[in-house]
Amino acid sequence: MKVNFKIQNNIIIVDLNGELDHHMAQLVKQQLNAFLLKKQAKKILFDFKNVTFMDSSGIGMILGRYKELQKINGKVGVVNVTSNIKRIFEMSGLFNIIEFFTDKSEAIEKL
Amino acid sequence: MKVNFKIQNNIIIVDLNGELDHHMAQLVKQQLNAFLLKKQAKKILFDFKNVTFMDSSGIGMILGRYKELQKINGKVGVVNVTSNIKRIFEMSGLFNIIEFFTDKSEAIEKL
Amino acid sequence: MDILNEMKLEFLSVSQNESFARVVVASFAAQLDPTLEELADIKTAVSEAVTNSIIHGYEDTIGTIRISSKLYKNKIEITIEDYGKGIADIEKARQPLWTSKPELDRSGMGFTIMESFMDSLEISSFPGKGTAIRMTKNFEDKSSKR
Amino acid sequence: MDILNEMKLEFLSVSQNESFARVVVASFAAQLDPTLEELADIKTAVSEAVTNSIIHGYEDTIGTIRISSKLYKNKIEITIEDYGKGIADIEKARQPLWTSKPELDRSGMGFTIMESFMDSLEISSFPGKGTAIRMTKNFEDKSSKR
Ligand SMILES: Nc1ncnc2c1ncn2[C@@H]1O[C@H](COP(=O)(O)OP(=O)(O)O)[C@@H](O)[C@H]1O
Ligand SMILES: Nc1ncnc2c1ncn2[C@@H]1O[C@H](COP(=O)(O)OP(=O)(O)O)[C@@H](O)[C@H]1O
Repeated sequence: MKVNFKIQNNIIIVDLNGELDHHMAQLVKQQLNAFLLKKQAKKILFDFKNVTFMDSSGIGMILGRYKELQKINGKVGVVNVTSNIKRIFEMSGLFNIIEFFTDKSEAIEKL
Repeated sequence: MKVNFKIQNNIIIVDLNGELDHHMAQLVKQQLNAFLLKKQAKKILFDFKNVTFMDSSGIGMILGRYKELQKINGKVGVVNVTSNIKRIFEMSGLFNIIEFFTDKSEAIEKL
Repeated sequence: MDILNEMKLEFLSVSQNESFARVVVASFAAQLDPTLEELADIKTAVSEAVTNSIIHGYEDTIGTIRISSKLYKNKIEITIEDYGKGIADIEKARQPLWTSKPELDRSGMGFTIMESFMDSLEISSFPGKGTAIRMTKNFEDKSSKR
Repeated sequence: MDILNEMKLEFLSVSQNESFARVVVASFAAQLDPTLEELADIKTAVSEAVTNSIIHGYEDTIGTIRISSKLYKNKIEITIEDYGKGIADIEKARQPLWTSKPELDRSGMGFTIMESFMDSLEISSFPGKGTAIRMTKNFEDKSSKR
């Protein structure tokens, strides 16, 4: 999995690529935390467009970022989630606490 | 692997698809022999365009058909062989006894 | 029921083997010609169980994980074992959102996902000895389709 | 040299497992980030050895094939074992174009291909006990490239 970060509209956009399992979730977390420290942004948008696999480690990683950002009144959003991965989001109740978008530009505007 | 047979210019054209290992070589051999019995053709052209893998079982299968057709004065040809598979053909000396073509219509004309 | 095929895999509890384990089981299961969704379900369940052995079973040590799988007509059986810490309270561990390691960003959804993506799930575990997860999944019967 | 990763696989000697074995070893080897050609070489060598165990080792019976593999920095070691017939004359078996089963369309090129696609090949075999093939391949060192 490759991860790319971009800042737009004060939002860190995390472009995930490949399979988001525990191995990759750890790498994403490390890189993201380092990036957060430098950039001081309060919002993160995870783009799932190119994610081909996710298990509960992905849920944990996103939930972890949500909890950290909550402390500083920040927000976490997710965009472009496809069917199989959607089921996992649904099962774990993440839809209730995190903002979901279907369109990236809408997400960047509204998050 | 999928195999398709076609007759053109009195040549049985064997369109190989996928990985030509021992498992698949056996299937190809069976189907080809049944087809040969019905059609009474004396020439076989193996099209390797869509073959993604071959090991020595592929060599054995082609050599086997060559030997059978030799008995009835027939011929075996091969077309569209790509680099990795080419090495295996070269190592086993098949280039010396079987006709190789780079172009399919040329093969159908000249075999 | 007759066993059509059988395999066993053994590997180290390092996180780069999570994707390796998924590929191995998925490519074995592929012999039954499952749908893409069935394959995705199996990959996810295997990933959960293997990750648990790495994180919870062996914690910061490196141990051996064993996977064995059997194929039947339209059915796969998968067993994933470690020889690590074990689970003291299996009832509690199965509950959605319960995790012993929230500090490691665990969501506590692993067993819930395995249960809902597979058709059966059995957990046997002995503290100090290790954990074995046995799961089965039934595939759609293609022979009845037109 | 330090072992970076290690796995063992066990499966039945049926021909549909030839492609399964290739996928498993290739996806394990992928952790060393080999070139496509290096991967193709490994797949071919594994395919030859596994096919030999199925055809020559177990002939018309079904037995167990074991593969084990270790990853080192820029190097893979692969061992493929069966507990079948064994090879009486290893020297002869290694010769190009020599086969004991020409009637089964064997070309006698298996060992020649393993030898030329891998960097080392050791055969140990005992008639009636079985055969073990140990192969290694060195990968191009990417760290020295710019
Ligand atoms: N292989 C294992 N060895 C030891 N403990 C385990 C194992 N698998 C699961 N557990 C325990 O069960 C709990 C619940 O597991 P799970 O539902 O997968 O959630 P999570 O992995 O997110 O914690 C874990 O937090 C852990 O305490
Ligand atoms: N695993 C094995 N068990 C028993 N005999 C074997 C085994 N592998 C190879 N052999 C013997 O060595 C010979 C040469 O093998 P190889 O070069 O792979 O050619 P081929 O498989 O085409 O016969 C075989 O014909 C067989 O007699």
